[in-house]
This record gives sequence, structure tokens and C-alpha cells, in this order.
Amino acid sequence: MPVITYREAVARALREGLTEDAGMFIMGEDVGAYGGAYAVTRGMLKEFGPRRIVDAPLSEAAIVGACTGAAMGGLHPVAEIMTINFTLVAMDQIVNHAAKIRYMSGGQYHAPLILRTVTGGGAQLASTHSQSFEHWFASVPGLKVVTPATPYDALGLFRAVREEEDPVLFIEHILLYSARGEVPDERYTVPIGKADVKRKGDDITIVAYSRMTPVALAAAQALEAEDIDCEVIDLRSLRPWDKETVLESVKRTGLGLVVEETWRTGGFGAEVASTIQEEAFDYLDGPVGRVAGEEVPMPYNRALEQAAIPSPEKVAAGVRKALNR
Amino acid sequence: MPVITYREAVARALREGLTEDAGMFIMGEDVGAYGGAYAVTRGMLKEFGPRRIVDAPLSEAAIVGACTGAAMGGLHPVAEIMTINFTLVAMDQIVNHAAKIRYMSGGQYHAPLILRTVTGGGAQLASTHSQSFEHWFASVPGLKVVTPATPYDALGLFRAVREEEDPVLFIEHILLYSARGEVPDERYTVPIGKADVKRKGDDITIVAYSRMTPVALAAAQALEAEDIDCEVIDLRSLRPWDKETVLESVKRTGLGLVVEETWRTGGFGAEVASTIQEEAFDYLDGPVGRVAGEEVPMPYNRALEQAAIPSPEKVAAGVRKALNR
Amino acid sequence: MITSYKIVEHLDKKALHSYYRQMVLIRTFEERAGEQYMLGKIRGFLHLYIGEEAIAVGAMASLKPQDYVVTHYRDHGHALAKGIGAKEVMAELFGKATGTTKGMGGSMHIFDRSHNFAGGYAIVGGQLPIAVGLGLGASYRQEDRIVLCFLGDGALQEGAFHEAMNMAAIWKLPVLFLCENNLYGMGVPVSESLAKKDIYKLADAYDMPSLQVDGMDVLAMREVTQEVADRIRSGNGPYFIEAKTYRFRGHSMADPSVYRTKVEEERWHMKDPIAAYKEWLLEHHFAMEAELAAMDLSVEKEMEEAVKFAEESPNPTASALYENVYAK
Amino acid sequence: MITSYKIVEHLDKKALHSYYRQMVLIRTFEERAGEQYMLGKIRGFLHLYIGEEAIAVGAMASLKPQDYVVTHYRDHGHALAKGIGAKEVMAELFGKATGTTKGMGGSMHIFDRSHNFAGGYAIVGGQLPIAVGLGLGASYRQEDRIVLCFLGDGALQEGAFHEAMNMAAIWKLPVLFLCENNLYGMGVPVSESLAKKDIYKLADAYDMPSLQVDGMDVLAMREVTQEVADRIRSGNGPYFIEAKTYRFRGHSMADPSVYRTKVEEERWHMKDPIAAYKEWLLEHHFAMEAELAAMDLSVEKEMEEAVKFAEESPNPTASALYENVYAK
Ligand SMILES: Cc1ncc(C[n+]2csc(CCOP(=O)(O)OP(=O)(O)O)c2C)c(N)n1
Ligand SMILES: Cc1ncc(C[n+]2csc(CCOP(=O)(O)OP(=O)(O)O)c2C)c(N)n1
Ligand SMILES: [Mg+2]
Ligand SMILES: [Mg+2]
Repeated sequence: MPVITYREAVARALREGLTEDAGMFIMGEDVGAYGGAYAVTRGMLKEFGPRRIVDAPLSEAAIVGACTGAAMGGLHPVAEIMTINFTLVAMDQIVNHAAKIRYMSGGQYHAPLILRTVTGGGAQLASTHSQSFEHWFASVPGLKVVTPATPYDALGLFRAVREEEDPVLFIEHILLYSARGEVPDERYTVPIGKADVKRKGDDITIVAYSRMTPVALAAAQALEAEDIDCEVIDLRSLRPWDKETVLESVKRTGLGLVVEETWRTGGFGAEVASTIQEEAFDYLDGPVGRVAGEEVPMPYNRALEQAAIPSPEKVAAGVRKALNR
Repeated sequence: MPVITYREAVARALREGLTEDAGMFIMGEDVGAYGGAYAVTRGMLKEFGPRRIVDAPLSEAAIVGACTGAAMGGLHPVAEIMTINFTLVAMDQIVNHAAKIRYMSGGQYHAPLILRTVTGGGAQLASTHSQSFEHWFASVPGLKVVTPATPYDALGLFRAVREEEDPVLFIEHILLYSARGEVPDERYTVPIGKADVKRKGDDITIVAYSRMTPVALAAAQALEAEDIDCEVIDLRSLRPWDKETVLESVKRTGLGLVVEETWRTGGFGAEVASTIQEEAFDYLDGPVGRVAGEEVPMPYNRALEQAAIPSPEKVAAGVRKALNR
Repeated sequence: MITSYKIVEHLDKKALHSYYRQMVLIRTFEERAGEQYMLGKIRGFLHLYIGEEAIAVGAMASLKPQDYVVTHYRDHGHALAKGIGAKEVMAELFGKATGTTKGMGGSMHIFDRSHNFAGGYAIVGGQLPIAVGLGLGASYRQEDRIVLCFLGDGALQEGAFHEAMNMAAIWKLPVLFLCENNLYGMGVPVSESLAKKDIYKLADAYDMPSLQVDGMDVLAMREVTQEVADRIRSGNGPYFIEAKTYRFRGHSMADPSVYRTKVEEERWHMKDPIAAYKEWLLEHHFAMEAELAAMDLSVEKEMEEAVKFAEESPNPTASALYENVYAK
Repeated sequence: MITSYKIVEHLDKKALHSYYRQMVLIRTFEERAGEQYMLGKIRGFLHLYIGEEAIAVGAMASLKPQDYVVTHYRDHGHALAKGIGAKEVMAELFGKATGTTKGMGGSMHIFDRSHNFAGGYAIVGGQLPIAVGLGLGASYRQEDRIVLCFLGDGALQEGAFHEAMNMAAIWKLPVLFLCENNLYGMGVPVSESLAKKDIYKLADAYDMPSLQVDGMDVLAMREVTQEVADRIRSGNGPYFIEAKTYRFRGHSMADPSVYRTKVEEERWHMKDPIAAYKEWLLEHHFAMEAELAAMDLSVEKEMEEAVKFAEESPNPTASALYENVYAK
């Protein structure tokens, strides 16, 4: 199978959308001549022209709102917010408007808007540029949230997102753009709300998403040497999220560990851990653990930043703790 | 002891602050002649004048930002954001700025800003005006979050908040303003981060905060008839939150139930439940349950709205379920 | 400020009468709604449009059915002027299944797709980017469609206003921003919360044309909006209108209006848009007392029926709680 | 646009020389920083100020020590011009414990309380409300203090700009908004992202006085800012300055600048603020070649030391991760 990067997968997904769907356009900051802050839309302005690849003013609230309005009017906008940190200036448009249009209009209007953005830390961008807020959006009825971890999932999920009739946040990870993976030429789709068992194992269920998926896989790999057999589940979507796959796995392994990049308190890991103990209590051999980001604004210094983000070592330690080793 | 309303308690706390602290002022929309959307600051403009009671333009981001800047400059602003729903337009200033000033300046600047706002549903204000986002703020390092449920706690917590040197969200509940309670004339303080056991009991630990505290208490009262003896803990602060009191109680009762008003997915209840099972796993006789808001934007219709918000009946059902009754 | 009009020549009596009736309809609707609020039939926030009727009626008269209307929470007048039935709006205020949004949105969130009424929005300024997006959609598909977007003077102070105005201007979108300057945002005079003295000149910051009009004069409103709408429809980009007006009641039913003086209120009551228009119609012999009285009466009846309809309509079923969160 | 100046009369040679040295210092600092970035010693985003030096130096010359400076992420030049040591700024870029924020904030978040440098902020427009707040504080306590707030042309498009300008204007706060119009926000020309053609006239929307100045001319910058700062200090409220300039490098080190033409770049290089000022100094006999060369050399040495200092400084200790989240 051909191997491509995550960046290429997203770009391919976008090109496909633009080609197949005349109502689709991309609006964002520097998506045009600049080619996107992370080079995802490079070349698209030339290919599709300025009607479809729209350089917007530095006005995130207006970008989201305008895309919501355009979606209500029957178009299929892809709003790009350069990083998830900047969604904070557009939060009202996302949560109070896009998410609620269908409900508060009694089903008359809806907003099939795709909001692409970039989450995560690890690039030494310090406290205002290294955050992960996808879990906040995942708590909002009316929104859907997908968080691909591989090129395969990025392309497949985007295709599924295109079928949606409601706003979806498509959240990429800043450190994954150069990650490589196999992507078939044939058409396939990855359904929203279906987790992927990225590694089979019997001793413990590790639940992760986005960049924590490869981190968890690296930990699982390392733990082989200690004869620990980890199952690694990539949630892929946070809203809806695939309880069934997680519960089934935990019921088999008897142990769970959730890994996520954001601050521990109130992270999505709490939701997963809480749900596991609620619905699989009798199967648990011990508490569901959490490995998460340190509870600090992100520091710039490299060593400190690395210390703040979950690493394979921290995940492995979490696994050992769960297994009482 | 004198009995006053929650509204009166907050007003008294503010008056005390304004009188004792020359650097304190209130800035918000309609805090002046109008007297505050919930009549908390009524009369204060006359008493303290327009330098201390500042009617701001309808610019929530600027209100929070200006108060942050004033706090950095050594003042002690109380920013009033009319309801927590409108913090969404000020999210960037709260999360990317106020919360991070101390850390990203390497400790040189700090922002002792008090952000008062109003959370919750139940007043038939529909989907954009009935939300609860305090748990989002409670996940942000650099912020503190307090959520008083009684007049006593409102006054006592505000006094504690005044001692803080970092931004604190002081979150009132729209349906609690007319709640009455005893408040001593003597000076007392309610420490931040200390939960309050509002009712002693042996069968199950119910954890709540803000308006869910009286709701939980009503359920506990009703369950007496079924010979169920509930302990009700009011968290009072969400960041920091008082794990110790909760864990101690659950270790004794063997069961936990968290009640909150916001949507279940990603709510603060998940954090509490997850923590309980992590740290008191061996003491649990069953899973920690959650009673939360329904996962819908809030409807206007009264019956539907009531169905969306946890009621004493729902809490009681949660307790019975936990007890297998 | 534009106050005069040459409208008489091209308007027939029927149109002139219909403006009267619509204004009376809005006024009466709001009075009934206020009463029902006091009776506890309507809950939540209720913001009445009394005093501002000429704006909605005059502006809407120049729209085509396919044109979108987007507005804020003080939206009953706009909904009625766009042709939505009083029954459905009243039923919405009652939270009934027959309401404009089936009781889900309430007073602040009126929507009616069949009338291209794309919503009342309750976050101040929040509707502005959405209006821009509807305009963008129309422009993207080259539809013959404009967007009429209402906003209050308070909305001018929100960041969303600035972003939306700039975006509409750079892309020359077919959006008509109509600011209802009723001098107050809740209890704060706009003069204390907005640095710019002449609101309509705010549009200069976007090199967007603008004008000020007497919002108490339905014919001036109609004429001005017609001209501007035509201009926008011909592809000349957005426009900003400031309509000067006054709300005769408090901000919402909860507001005792302590921040305004009796003198000021009375001065504005003298400019009551309905009374003034009535006088004008009579004076210029476009209507006879009896004709107007007949209209008043028919409105009264319509309103009685609307309240009855709202009262007798069923509540949404319990399952409605979970509908329309997602398509599926 | 203001380009001429009568400054010569009241300025001594020492001051004139110091402006030269400061501009060279900033330029050289940025060049070294760029090199160290390529060597991997500096990470994250690095936004160089090369080409814009005259603005920071000219503007800062009119400040008093107690005046606050608030700025965006392209902040090294502002920090150095405010008098913060090159060592400390360079050490910050290296993420070292001796840096301005002990390695916590990095390039985009320089702070130095002892210099009343109240921060570089990396959210476009985010610094504006904070600057207003610092001004409010000064005004509340009747301090003799103004706030100089830098912003890019891109920040003009954010809602926060509008809210902050309005607030500063209605309360007549001592804030000087200084817009560095370098014609681009990342890769988008401001002419395509801002509807208003003349940026300085945006201030009209707040009835705030404003002017446009040649940002490549350090003396014009100095004179204009001095006048405006005095005016603000005397209690006349905020002011807005647009300084026209150009960044000679990409937006950040990651930017290949494909969106600009060579012709445009070269045209602006001809206006290099340092070369132009040097020529002027020589021509008017305010300096001799040798004096300037000596300054160049001393800057080179200072920069070498700064890099060495940064290189040799210790990293923060592991425990620093948990410090300064809260007071306690
Ligand atoms: C973002 C936001 N802030 C505050 C409010 C509360 N609020 C509702 S209406 C209103 C006043 C708005 O005034 P204006 O825009 O002039 O409209 P008017 O009520 O005068 O018609 C305020 C402050 C809100 N709904 N949204
Ligand atoms: C709210 C927000 N949106 C987007 C960005 C990404 N970003 C960083 S700098 C920049 C361009 C800003 O341009 P301008 O204000 O003109 O400053 P310049 O870089 O030209 O000095 C952008 C879009 C950001 N940091 N914050
Ligand atoms: Mg108003
Ligand atoms: Mg720029």
C-alpha cells in the first residue's frame, strides 16, 4: 500500500472534497498563497482559485460565524482555525451558535460546517500555543469531534465527516503532520464514533487518541520486554465516542489506563475512566488509571515541556502501576 | 443568627471588599444605575461612585482583559460577566491571558482578578442562556474556581477569594439568589478548596456543588423515608477541589454519586468519579454514579427544561440504583 | 438624518394601509405578550419591541421573500413584519409545539425557514457573523438574495461587530446592517458605552457606506431601505443604516427602567410611530378614521385568536427533548 | 504621513548616537537569533524584527521608565529598546533560567517587570485589552504613567482591537496604540484583509485622534511619539499611531515568503531604517564613519557575549515546571 504523511492525507481529503462537492470551500487564515500555517493547503489556491480557497481576515469569530451562516444557507464550508488555541476567541460562535442552530431552530436550520484545527504541544510554542481543548468541544451537544492519529484515519474520517449534516471539529495534531502511514488507493471511509484497536493485548487496555496513540503504542512496544501485553485503543472520535469497544476490551483485560495530552483535571480521560468504572465495575481488577499532561501552563524550555507531556515512559509507568509491578 | 438571601450575601461581600480595599472596584455591564442584571450591585453606584462601580461597554473580552491589566498593575478588580454563557466571548482573555500571566512572565506579574459570573439553567432562558461551564475553567491551571451554594458560603468564600493573588472565578447560580440562610454577624472566612459536609450519612456519599447541593439535600431528605442515609458533600470549590473530604467519606460509605447540572460528558462529575475510583477503589461497593444534565442544548419549554436538569427525583433514583434498590 | 420622503408617488393606498396594520399588529402582539407574561403564561426573558415598530415594518417592506432576515433577541416585531403568523410566534412564547421552533427556542430565538427568517440570536453581536455567512452563501451561489441583519446599539460594542463588518466589506457581501439605536443597551446610554458619537459613521471604519434615518417614521424607513436594498442587490456590497428610535418599555419585563427620566420617556412618546403615521394618513387623506379603526379591530381579533391558539396548543412531547440535537 | 522633523534642534549628539546604536543592536540581535535558530539552539516560533527597528527605538525614546510597554510576539526589538539586556533576552530564546522569564515564556512572551515591560503576547490582539487595563490602573491611581501598546496590522482585524479601542476612548485612558503596519499579517496583504484603506483613520471610529508616520525613520518616530506621549500624559486620552514599515524577513523562521515579490522587497530594502539614518547622521555631521563603526563593533561584541551567556547559562531546574502556576 502507498505510504503517505498525515499532512498529505489531510490535503488529499480536502482536495477530494473540493473536487466532488461544489458547495465545499476552505476559509481560514493564510490558507491561500501562504499555503496554510502547517502547509496543508499548499498549492490549493492555484488549483481551486480564490472562490474556493478563501484567505480570511484575522477574525476567528467571524470565520466560524460566517462558515456557520454559509452552512445554514446550504454550503459546505471548511473553516480552518490555525490552532485550537485560537478557538478561544471563536468559542461563542462554535458553542453558542453553530452547535445550537439545529436545536434552537426546532430543526429548521442546520449547519454542516467542518471546523479544522490543530491541537497539542511539543513544538516549544509555550503556554498560549500548546494547548488541547478538544475535550471541551466533546462535551457540547450539537457538536461532533474527531481526532485522527494516522494518515489512514485522517483521510477516512474526513470522508465520513463530509457526510455529516452537523458541525464537526476535525482536529489534527501539530506533531503528527510528518507521521507516515499506509493509505490505500481504493476508496474507504472511517466511521465517526468507532474506535480502532491499534494493538491487541490481554493484560491491560490503554485508551488514547490523537498523538497519544503512537505514544501509547511505543509504551506497549517497550513493555513487551517486561512481558506485559497491552491492548491499545485509539478512540479516533471524542463525540460520539465508542464506549462499546472500550468496555468490551476492559471487560477482557480487567484493567484500563487512559492517556491524554491535556491537563488531567477535567480531561477526557476522566470521562473515559468514569464510564469504565460505571459500566464495567465488576470486571475491573483495579482502578482505571490516567496519564495526562502536567497541570501547568506549557513552559517554553524544551526539557520542561517534555516533562509536561505524557511520554512512552510515563505511560509505561502507568501500566506498571496498574499491574502492581 | 440573622437570615439573609444569597443575593444579599454576595452584595454584602462586595460592599465589604469595596470598603476595606481601596484598590477594589467592580466593572461589568449594567452594574451601575441598572443595579446588575440580578440586582446584586443595586445601590452601590450611589454608595461608592462611578470610579468604583464601573459600567462597562458590552465588551466582555475587554472587560476581562482590562481587569487583568488593572490587576497586573496592582489593583483588585471584580469583573462581572453577566452570565457564564457570555464568558465564551471572553474565553481567550480568561484562559490564554489571565490564567497564564504569572507563569509565562516567570512569576514577575500576576493578576489577582475576581471574575464574578452566573451559571445554570432553570429560568427558561433557552439554549444560549442556560449553560454551566465552570468545569471548563476548573480544568485550567492558573485559575481558581469557587461555586457557593448558600449565603453563608457565598460571603465566606468571597472573603477568602479576596486574599488570593491569582485570578479566581466566583460563580453564582441564577436560581440561588433568593435562597435564604443563616449568616453570622461576626467575621468568618470559608477557605477555598475545602468541601463542606452539608449532611452526614452512612449509606452513600453524594457529591454536589452550587444549586445541585440543595437538590441533593432534598433527595437525601426524601430518601430518609426509605431508610436510606445519604451523606451530602458540597464541593464549594472546583479548583482546587477537596479530594480528601470526598475520599474520606466514600471510604466510609463505600458508595459515591456525583450530581451536577452540566452535560454529563466531560462534566466535573467525571473528574470526581474518576478520582474516587482511582484513589478509593478497594473501598467501593459499587461504581460511582453520575447524575447530570441531559445532553441537549437547553429547551425553552418549561417541562422539557425541567426534564433536562437534575431533580431531587433523579438524584434519588441514582441513589437507589447505586444501592441496588 | 433622513426624515423626509417622496414615497407617496409610487405607493398605493393598500401598501400604506398595510404598514399601519402591521405596526398595530406588532404593538398589540407585544401588549398581549406582556400581559401573558404577567399571567405567567410566558417565562424567561421577554423583550418587547413597542416603540420601534416603524423600523421592522418599513425595512421589511422592501425585501423580497427570498431575502434572509437575521436578528437579535428583541425579535417578535421582525418576525411578524416578515410575515410569520402571530399565532405561531405567540405559541412559541408559550413554549408550545405549534410555535415557530416548537417551543424549543422561546422568545429570543424565533426562526422560520419558510419565511427565510434565519433567526433571533440572544448573544449580543452573535448574529452578525452568521448574517455575513448567509450573505457569503448567496454571493457564492450568485443568488438574487440579500441579508437584512438587525442589531442593537449595544451590539456595536462587541468584537463580533467589528469582525463581521470588516469581513462583509472586504468581500462586498450583500448584507444590510440595520442598527436599531434605541439609545440604551439595557440601562446604559449608548453615549456612555460607545466612543463614537454618530453611530452611522462607524461604517467609515470599513469604507462602507451608511446613513442615519428616523426610525420612528415608517415611510422614511421604507424608502431608505428600499434604496439601500436595491443598491446591495445590484452587487455594490454591504451597507449600514442607523435608525434612531426608542423602546417604550423596559429592556425586558424584569426591568423597572430606573435609569431613564420621565421627561425623556415622554419626549419620545410624542414621537410614537403609530400615532404619527396615523395622523399623517388621515391628514393626507390616505385613510379615514373608520378604515383605521377597522384595522385596529381586526388586529385585536387576530391577537385574541393568537393568544387562544397559543393557550390551547399542546406542549411538545417529552421525546422532543432529544430531537434535533443532530440530524441522526 | 509624517516624515519630516524639527528634532535636530533639541537633541544632542549623544541621543542621536544612541538611536543608531540601539537600532544596530536590535538588528544584530535578530541576526544572531536567526543563526542560533538554524543551529537548533532556539526553537518554537521565532519572529524577527529586522526592518522595523526605527519604530521601537524612536517610540521608546520618548518614554519614561515608569511607562508600561505591552506588545505582541514580535517583541525582541521592543524589549531591547526598553532597555532590557540582550543577554537576558537571548537567554530567554535559548530557554535558559537566566532569561527574561526564566525560560518559561520564550521568544513570544518577553516580560521584565523591572523595566515595566508588561509583556509580549502571542494571541493576535490579545494584548490590547490588557494594555487598556494597565492604563486604567494608572488612571485609577492617578499615576504619571502611560502605556505604549504595540500591535500589528493583523491585530486590527480581531474583535479585541475594537473593544479595546472603544474602552480606552470612552474612559480617556493614557494608552498609546502604536500599529506597526508592515503590510502583511503572515502571508496576507493588509489591503486584502482590512476594508479600511487608511489604517490610521480606523481611530475615527472611536473619535480618537491618530496619525500616520514613516516607521522607517527613527527621528520621525521619535518626534511624533514624543508629542503624542506628552499629550496623553497631560490627560487627553488615548491616541493611535500607524507607523508604516516592512519586515525584511519572513513572518517567522518557518516562512519562505512566497507571497511577496522580489521587487517589493527590494523597494523596501532601499528604505532600510539603519542605512538611511546612518547616511543622515553622516551627511549632517552628527557622526563620523569611525564613530559609527566603533558602535557597530561594540554591538558585535555585546552580541557575542549575549550568545555566550545564553549558551552557558543553566537550564531551569525540573522543579521550575510547577512554580508560578499560583502564588501558593
Ligand atoms: C454577549 C452578551 N453580553 C451581554 C448580554 C446581556 N444582554 C442582553 S441584551 C443586552 C443589551 C443589548 O442592547 P442593544 O444591543 O442596544 O439592544 P436593545 O436591547 O436596546 O434592543 C445585554 C447586555 C448578552 N445577551 N450577550
Ligand atoms: C488569535 C490569533 N490568530 C492567529 C494567530 C496566528 N498568527 C500569529 S502572527 C499572525 C499574523 C499577525 O500579523 P500582524 O498583526 O500584522 O503582525 P506582524 O507579524 O506582521 O508583525 C498570525 C495570523 C495568532 N497568534 N492568534
Ligand atoms: Mg439598544
Ligand atoms: Mg503585519
